[in-house]
Amino acid sequence: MALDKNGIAQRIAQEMQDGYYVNLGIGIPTLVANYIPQGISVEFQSENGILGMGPFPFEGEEDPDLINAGKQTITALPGAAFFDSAMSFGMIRGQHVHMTVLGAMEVAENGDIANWKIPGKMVKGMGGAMDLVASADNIIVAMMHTNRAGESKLLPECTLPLTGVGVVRKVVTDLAVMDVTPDGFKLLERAPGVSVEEIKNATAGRLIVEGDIPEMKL
Amino acid sequence: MALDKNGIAQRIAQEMQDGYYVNLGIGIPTLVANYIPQGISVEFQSENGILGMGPFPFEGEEDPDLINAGKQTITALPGAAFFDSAMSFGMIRGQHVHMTVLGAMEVAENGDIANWKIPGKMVKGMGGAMDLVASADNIIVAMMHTNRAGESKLLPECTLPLTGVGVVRKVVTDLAVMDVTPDGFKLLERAPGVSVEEIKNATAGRLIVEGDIPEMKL
Amino acid sequence: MINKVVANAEEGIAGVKDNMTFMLGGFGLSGIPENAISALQKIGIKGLTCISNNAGVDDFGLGLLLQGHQIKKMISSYVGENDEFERQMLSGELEVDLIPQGTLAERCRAAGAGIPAFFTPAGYGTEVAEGKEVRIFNGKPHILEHAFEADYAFVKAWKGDEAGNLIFKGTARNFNPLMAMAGKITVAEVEELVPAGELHPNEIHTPGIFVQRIFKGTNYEKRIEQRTVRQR
Amino acid sequence: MINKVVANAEEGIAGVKDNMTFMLGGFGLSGIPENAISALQKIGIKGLTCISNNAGVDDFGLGLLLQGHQIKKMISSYVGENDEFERQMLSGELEVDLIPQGTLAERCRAAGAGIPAFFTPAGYGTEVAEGKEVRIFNGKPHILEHAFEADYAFVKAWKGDEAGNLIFKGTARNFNPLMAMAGKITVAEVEELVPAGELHPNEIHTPGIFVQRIFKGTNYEKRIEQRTVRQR
Repeated sequence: MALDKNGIAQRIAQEMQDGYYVNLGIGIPTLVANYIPQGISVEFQSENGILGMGPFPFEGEEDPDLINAGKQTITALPGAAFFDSAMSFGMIRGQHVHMTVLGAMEVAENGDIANWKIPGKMVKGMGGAMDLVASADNIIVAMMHTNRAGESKLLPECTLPLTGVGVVRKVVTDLAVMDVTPDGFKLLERAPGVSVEEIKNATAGRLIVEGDIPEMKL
Repeated sequence: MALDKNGIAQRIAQEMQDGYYVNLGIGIPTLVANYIPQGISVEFQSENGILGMGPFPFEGEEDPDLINAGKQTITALPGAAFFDSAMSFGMIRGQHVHMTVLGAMEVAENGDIANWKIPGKMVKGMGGAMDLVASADNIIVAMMHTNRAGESKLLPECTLPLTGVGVVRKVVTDLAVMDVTPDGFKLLERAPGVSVEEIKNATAGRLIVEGDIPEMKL
Repeated sequence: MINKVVANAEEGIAGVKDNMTFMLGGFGLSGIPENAISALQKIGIKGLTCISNNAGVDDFGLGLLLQGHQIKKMISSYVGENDEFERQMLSGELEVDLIPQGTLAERCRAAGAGIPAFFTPAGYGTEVAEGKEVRIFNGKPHILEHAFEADYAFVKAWKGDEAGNLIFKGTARNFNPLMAMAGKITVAEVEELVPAGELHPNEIHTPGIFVQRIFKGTNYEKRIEQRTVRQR
Repeated sequence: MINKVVANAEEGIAGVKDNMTFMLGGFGLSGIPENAISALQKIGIKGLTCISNNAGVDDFGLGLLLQGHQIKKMISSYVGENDEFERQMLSGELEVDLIPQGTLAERCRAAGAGIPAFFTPAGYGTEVAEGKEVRIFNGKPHILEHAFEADYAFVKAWKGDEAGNLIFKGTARNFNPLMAMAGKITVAEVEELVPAGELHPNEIHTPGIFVQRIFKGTNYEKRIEQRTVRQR
């Protein structure tokens, strides 16, 4: 059975390693924070200027001067630090942030990503996404395998305006976990009960299937 | 009579205007701080990371964590701020520091300055001088008109390795005050009792003398 | 100590003219110069180019200047949550230049720090890179980006002193210190204005040299855009 | 919270090897990583390239590593006040690369901030500009300078916490925060090491993300180079 959003987040959380600084985008990526594996320490960076981001505040304790990049009220954990936007993106571009998880409209088999603009629709802007994807080595996309029209979001090449070129390392969808390799999407794991055939059918880009593909362990 | 070092400093102090942020180099420039005209507010920046530099500390109150660019122990005035070297030189390159006073070995009639290196002698380095002279519009050189051998330090062109190109705006020496203009050194003022002829004789670069040259008022 | 204090927002914005370029601090509605925006709205100058990470919402922040058709061009990284903005953009009234957020921040800092241009990997291969110089460093393509220029920067701090030194609070810091460095005239509004000497020189985020005018703001609304809470 | 604490300078410098490139914070003798320097002296690795604004004095700071002929190359802005330095430089034992101070600082920051190169006016027309690209911006010539690379950065802060967050004191801040950003491995030594949560997140100069190891230094001498006082 295909994963729900929380399942995708839970699987992505397994990619985190002890000592990682992580930037989570809006949407599914935000949920990843709920599934940090036990026994490891990670810290969350939000690009508007905080390291050591904590959970939402208790009601009545919201502080307009303490928000995340999604403009949500948050809290700061012990050991947190605030900083300006130049230093924040210095951390990002300088690859001090180890892992970035973000959503996408399309991912191409060469790692291109499109997630900020649909021609003909109101464009809201790329925010920090272009800086984020151009920087860290470990860019993970969290998204549904297909769009609402049932079309694959994993493509031979992106049709929408790009956010970054050849930057995505891994894609986790409701159906599968895939590495982006020079030869295309390499299937690593299937969602529980989802067949390789179903994943193939839902993947327009080149999918590499080698040997037995295990089910995700959640 | 030619000015002494304090006289030069005193004359340069007259160039300061209310609201100026000023960087003073080592040597004669340091003395300028003693002659701030009454009724104006200026603040001193030292490029190692302080704005609002105060006088030397009282004995016993020296703090190894509070020095100026000459590595001397100093104090901080109310309203002072500390910052890192990148921000410090951001202030300088970004022309937020209004006036820089520094010494020189040679100044050329086109505003070139040499003050960091003598071929064949141990080179200590340029420190912040190249950043300082390349940045502010208001670079004032404080120096003796001639060197110990009696040779002019105001030249048609510099013979020593340059610190900056076409950057000096004004030169104040023991003999004279001169603007650097597209046509050469323009004589503005004479030291008390020093004749135009004496200044001409001590100036190897092109000296422009127009009309009556007043004596400095100290 | 060089005293930068002016009486209020009206004195703070003195000298602004039609068609100028402004920087305005803030991320979303956090840390925005509310008082300066109100004053700019009141005097009704037009044709403005505004460099600001976001464009406010319909009835708050830069949305107020949009309502009055005072803005000709927005330079931002993200401009959602604003119906009037969308209407003016789609009708062609409003010009919009979208810039990656880190590049936006760095172009502000560069302007303040006398760095006319720098290379960044952000945006390479995207439409952001169109017409820009590309160069490979360490095997990775980068594009050349230039410092901004701004006639005024309007920033909002938590505390400030007479000398113009500023301390920001939490994530309301964001673009404010960078824009403070960059404005030809930087106008800071603060919640608390104290005499010189009351802020510890070690704790200052923006040294007063970058600030030409400072005033104590009034009636801060500090609106929250996305109020999110957890259960006790 | 990611804990960065190591026991002492020996653990701090673990992994250093001959011929590596180090950054060392400090201006003059103020804010120098005294403990790391001692530990490097003790293990006697050689062939080092040291990026540091100054080179210490004969018997203190980097002078200690010069005494042991551990340094192959110095990258600095000013290297006076050091006889052994002079001797090694004149004899050709020691290679010296002199760099304008602001460029030195900016090249450190650039390394930490993922900016591979930038333009600066400093040094144009001088020997510093030899072989470098020149470009005119706003009518003024600038030269292209590149980010440094450093295997380790050794920095000294006043206070630090377990998460690696640092606060510097006075003008001992200088190059330390920039080098902290730039080191592949950044080792911070502090006078006071406190649990996470004791430093206010608003007051932190170097966020812990830049620091891989932190330890409490011992026996700080904090020598004064030019003791200048006034009469009471």
